Amino acid sequence: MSSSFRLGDLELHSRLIVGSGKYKSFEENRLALDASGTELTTVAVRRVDLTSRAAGSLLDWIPPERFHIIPNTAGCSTAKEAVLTAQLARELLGTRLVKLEVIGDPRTLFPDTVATLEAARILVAEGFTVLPYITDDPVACMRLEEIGCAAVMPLGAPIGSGLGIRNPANIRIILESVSCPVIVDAGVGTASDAAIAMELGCTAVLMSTGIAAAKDPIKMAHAMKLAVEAGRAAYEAGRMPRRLHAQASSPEQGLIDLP
Amino acid sequence: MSSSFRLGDLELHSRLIVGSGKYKSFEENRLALDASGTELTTVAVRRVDLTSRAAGSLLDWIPPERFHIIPNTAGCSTAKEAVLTAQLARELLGTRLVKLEVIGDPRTLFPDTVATLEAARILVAEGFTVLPYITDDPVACMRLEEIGCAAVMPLGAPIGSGLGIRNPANIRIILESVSCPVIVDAGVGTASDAAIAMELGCTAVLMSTGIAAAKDPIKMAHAMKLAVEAGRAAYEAGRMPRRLHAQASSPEQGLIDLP
Amino acid sequence: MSSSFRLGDLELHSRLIVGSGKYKSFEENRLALDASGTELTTVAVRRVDLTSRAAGSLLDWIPPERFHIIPNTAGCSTAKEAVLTAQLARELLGTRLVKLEVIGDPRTLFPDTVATLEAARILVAEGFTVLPYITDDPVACMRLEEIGCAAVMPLGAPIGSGLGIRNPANIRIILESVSCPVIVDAGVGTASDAAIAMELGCTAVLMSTGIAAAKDPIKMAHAMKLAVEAGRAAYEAGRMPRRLHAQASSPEQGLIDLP
Amino acid sequence: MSSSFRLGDLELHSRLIVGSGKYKSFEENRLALDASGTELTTVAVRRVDLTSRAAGSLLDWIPPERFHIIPNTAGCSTAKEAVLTAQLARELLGTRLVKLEVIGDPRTLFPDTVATLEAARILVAEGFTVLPYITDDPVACMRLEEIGCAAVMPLGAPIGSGLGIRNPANIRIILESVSCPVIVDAGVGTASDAAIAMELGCTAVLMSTGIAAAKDPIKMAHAMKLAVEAGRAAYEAGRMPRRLHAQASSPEQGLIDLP
Amino acid sequence: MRYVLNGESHETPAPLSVLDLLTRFDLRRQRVAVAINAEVVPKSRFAEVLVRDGDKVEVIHAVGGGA
Amino acid sequence: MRYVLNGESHETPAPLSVLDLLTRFDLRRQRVAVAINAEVVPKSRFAEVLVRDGDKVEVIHAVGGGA
Amino acid sequence: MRYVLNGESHETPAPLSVLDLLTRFDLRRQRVAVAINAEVVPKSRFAEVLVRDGDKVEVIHAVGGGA
Amino acid sequence: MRYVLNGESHETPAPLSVLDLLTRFDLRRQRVAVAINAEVVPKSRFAEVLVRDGDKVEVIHAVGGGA
Repeated sequence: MSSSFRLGDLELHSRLIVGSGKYKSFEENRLALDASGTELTTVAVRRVDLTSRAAGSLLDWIPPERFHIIPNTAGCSTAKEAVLTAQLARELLGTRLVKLEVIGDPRTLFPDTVATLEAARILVAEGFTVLPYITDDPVACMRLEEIGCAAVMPLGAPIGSGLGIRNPANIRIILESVSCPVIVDAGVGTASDAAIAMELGCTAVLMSTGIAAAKDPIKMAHAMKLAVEAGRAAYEAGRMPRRLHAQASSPEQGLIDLP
Repeated sequence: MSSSFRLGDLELHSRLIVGSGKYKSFEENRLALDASGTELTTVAVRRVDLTSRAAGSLLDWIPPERFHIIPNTAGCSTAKEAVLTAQLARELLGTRLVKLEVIGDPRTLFPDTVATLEAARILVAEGFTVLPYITDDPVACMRLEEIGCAAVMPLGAPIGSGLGIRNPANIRIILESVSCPVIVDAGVGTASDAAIAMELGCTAVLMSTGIAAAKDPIKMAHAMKLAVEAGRAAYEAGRMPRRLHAQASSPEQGLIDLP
Repeated sequence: MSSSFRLGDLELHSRLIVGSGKYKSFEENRLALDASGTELTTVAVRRVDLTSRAAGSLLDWIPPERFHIIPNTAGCSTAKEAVLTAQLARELLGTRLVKLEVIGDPRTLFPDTVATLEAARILVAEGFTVLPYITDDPVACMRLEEIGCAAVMPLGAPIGSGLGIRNPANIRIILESVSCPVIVDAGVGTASDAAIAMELGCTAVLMSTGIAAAKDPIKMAHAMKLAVEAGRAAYEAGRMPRRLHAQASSPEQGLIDLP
Repeated sequence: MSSSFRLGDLELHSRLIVGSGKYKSFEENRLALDASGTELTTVAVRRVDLTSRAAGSLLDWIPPERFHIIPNTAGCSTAKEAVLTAQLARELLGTRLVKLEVIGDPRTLFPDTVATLEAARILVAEGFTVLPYITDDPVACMRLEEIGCAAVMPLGAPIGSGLGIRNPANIRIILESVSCPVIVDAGVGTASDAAIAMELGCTAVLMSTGIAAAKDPIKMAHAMKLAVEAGRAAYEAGRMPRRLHAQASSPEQGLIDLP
Repeated sequence: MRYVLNGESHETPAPLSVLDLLTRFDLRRQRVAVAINAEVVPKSRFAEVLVRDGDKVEVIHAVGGGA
Repeated sequence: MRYVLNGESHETPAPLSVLDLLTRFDLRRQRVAVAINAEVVPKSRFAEVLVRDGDKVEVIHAVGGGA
Repeated sequence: MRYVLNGESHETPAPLSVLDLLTRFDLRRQRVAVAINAEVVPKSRFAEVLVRDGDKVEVIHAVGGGA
Repeated sequence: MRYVLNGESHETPAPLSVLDLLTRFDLRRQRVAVAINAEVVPKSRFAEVLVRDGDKVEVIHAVGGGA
């Protein structure tokens, strides 16, 4: 129904991007991806555990012909770590896309703006299609766009908080300030949060805990799919103006008289 | 996907109820009903204009085999007027269902609680299935349920305001206080407003201006359909808990080391 | 600094009205009244306990030359009870003023609008100066003013909730709809809540739990005094317009050049 | 009443800091400073206009024995400009304190985080007491504290917007993340906004347009003084817990019976 | 004989049934409901119920509106 | 003779005035108001108004509470 | 010869290729990527690139996580 | 000799001290600070520091503004 958008070479129709991890099983993760209608999921890269071999891998459950799989640099706290992680991930997954995360504070998982800009500069120069996670700071987003990032991904609220879009005014200012896609990343806790992000005019929403930590992740994945579509359609439809006051939708002529 | 609910004898699958009026044409009204997926629409009753005959009637455009059509008592400001209007409408439309509105203030269209209770009492005694529009007042809702109304329809915000669910705490208290269906009536201005109402646990949402006054009413009707489904699914799925703080969804073991 | 207002025959300079009860001791109650700067406090009336005699009475601690003491009808759930309680209280305290409360639901302490209107009508006819607690319903407030109440006292949020002014839009509509004083009653949990009520243009604020249930009630009473004065002064001063965007307060001419 | 705090060598009792500029006259500016109770005001530095000599200077109106006057670097958009401006201002005003502003976007006046960190590093090394304006980004605040800034000054909302504290969750996280004073800078539009900032636990509030652009700036300055004191006292008093529900503050025993 | 129809006064020489009235105003094929003096007249009785001198008649139909 | 005082049944050999009642319950010096059968008894009439068989008497005072 | 693999120290008598290393740890059929001393080793060069004394080797794979 | 003062080019026959410059522009009694080529000139050295050919001079004062 609604138009597609691009992230680098990728053309996407679903405006919902879904993280992995936190599911009870690989199967649940896969069923949630199916229910969400997403075309794009993100994975972390970690050292292989040499002592205890896991039974199977997440990648076995995510058919690459159905889902684009892009790596993130989750857990990195310096530009150097993030760059090496992105390079390894590119070799591993064969994609130039990378969700860039450089964490500035392990307690709150807020990004490190300075290190994110530094890593983005290096990765863009190396030919990556960079999708950076960043605070809802219009200036940081402008700088990331100038560097050549394919999108900016401001947080709606802290990762894992489920607090929704805490500062819609900032998201609106970011949308005014950049021309690249704006993807709200982090904070979505329930369907209406996703709809609000889309109604503001964002290109897409990325979420992880909002689905995985619901009581029924698969049903919530479906709810998120509908909410993203609803919010996008409402944005395109153009909402009614707000008024303090009621205004009758019934004609004021023709009311009956009582004797 | 989600379960049905009942209003009196009616079994409904769509949780979106759409008012009529304010559309540019009967055709647009009908197309919006189609796009919304609703099974139930409300109409007002007014004196026939004897001097200028309108070309056609709204009812010609709403096939009764596709949509349940129930009357409202919009424009009535006393219990007596509302009761007579309901009686006429029952004769006209052949349905016992009535959306009861008794307006206490023509400027703001807030309901008159006392007159609404009085009219509801009479109409229930006459065998009507009464769906009363009321403020978001838990006690008024409890009284309406005691009287025998088939649902209560608290306003989310003033009619025609598009301000959304102004007081979710009151809606939550109403949901705790009554056992009958709770349908948010009035205030929904965009898709996320409808999703929020459903996430609170409401049975359904009724809207009118939110669709009709959008720039593209038909696309907005579709957005509302998706939003109501999204909100309901999220409610059923059970949202994640809110936290102030980030919490990583990536395993904290296995981060790479840099030389 | 700011002007006085009237409730019936009473002229008041402080716009803060403080309830009694819930304090650890009569002394703490009195110290909180002092710190709040209030001129008006409300008391409940209850049966004397014939078996265990309390040591002293609240009234011993509240000198009538410093504080106006008016009764409330707290705990009444019918108009009849409220009227008798008001009559007894008038005899007891020698004042025609009464804070009218008719509770519709003992669990949530929301008022019963119908019974409140009924009791108000009787009490006004008997010469009382009636100050009714009511929901934030513009029509109920209009009716209470028509009956002849000296003020209307819509709740900001449920009694004892501390949730603040849940629905400022309704308070604004009430302020547009009546000419009598509007006093926010219930809901204030902290200083900014009181300031917000006053900034909306309310005449005064009544609070009880917000002070008594603070960790340090006496300091909170002082905070509330300052907040009510702050909110009133801001209302009178006329706030700046809101804008999405920054606008520099420094002249844009005369910036230095760097070589 | 409430305790003092320190900014570098300065001990301050008033927790309100007031900017200059935007007043109709130097006299109004001075009267607003008086009414606000502030001890600290900020000024910009600009090139002397050699062609048209202004009649008098702001400094003539602000007696240094009553107000600490500290410079800001308003209008600077690079670290280099900000550093030179600070150096000139130190020479001019004889103070080591500087309010550091490095603007990243002239349209929205959001700060440039990277340049602010860079300038802060240089200025701290040169012995300045640096008070940096910054977004409400916990990591940026942590870095500024690590560098040795005397406080951090996150924006509550865009400069000149009057939108209040848009993201109280972020301010709370900042308060958890740093040990230095947190001063909300920008965004305060009315008294309750200032109270909210203080209730969150901030050390102080800096404002400019909120006072200067009110209809009556002098009365608003007084409102802000009261609001900051109210919010601080409420913070120290410890607010009541929030509950969804009413809870009676009157004893439930001893209600009268009716025959 | 005078009657008021939808707020407008009308005159007619002789009593007429509701059906006559609807015919006269070209409303016979319209989907309408009728009240006389605030009492609903069932459709099944349109032919037999008479409009009398001084009656207040309301003829209503469905329109878009309300919520 | 039986009467109900604040919800509790009491017995007394002979009718007694409101003032007697308050004295008996040690309430004479308390600040109270009295209703008999839902009618307020003015303080000025405490000495003359009698409590009769079957009366429901309420004696109330002010306490902290309400809002 | 000593090398560090994913943070753990290992010893081996003779130099070995990346491919040998992966075989030794039963990782040959796993989808992994490899860096030596913070330089990525392309998969196409696993057979020829040697792990040397003192090298820090990282072998990573994809897992669920991040956002 | 040419110098730029607050963005405007000026010409003068001979080198002049900062103090001379301020005097010439009637700024001696004003509360100002001075930088030459982005280096602050301390007030105590106004009499001795010379403005030279090509210098960029900034003379600033305090104004209302900023936050």
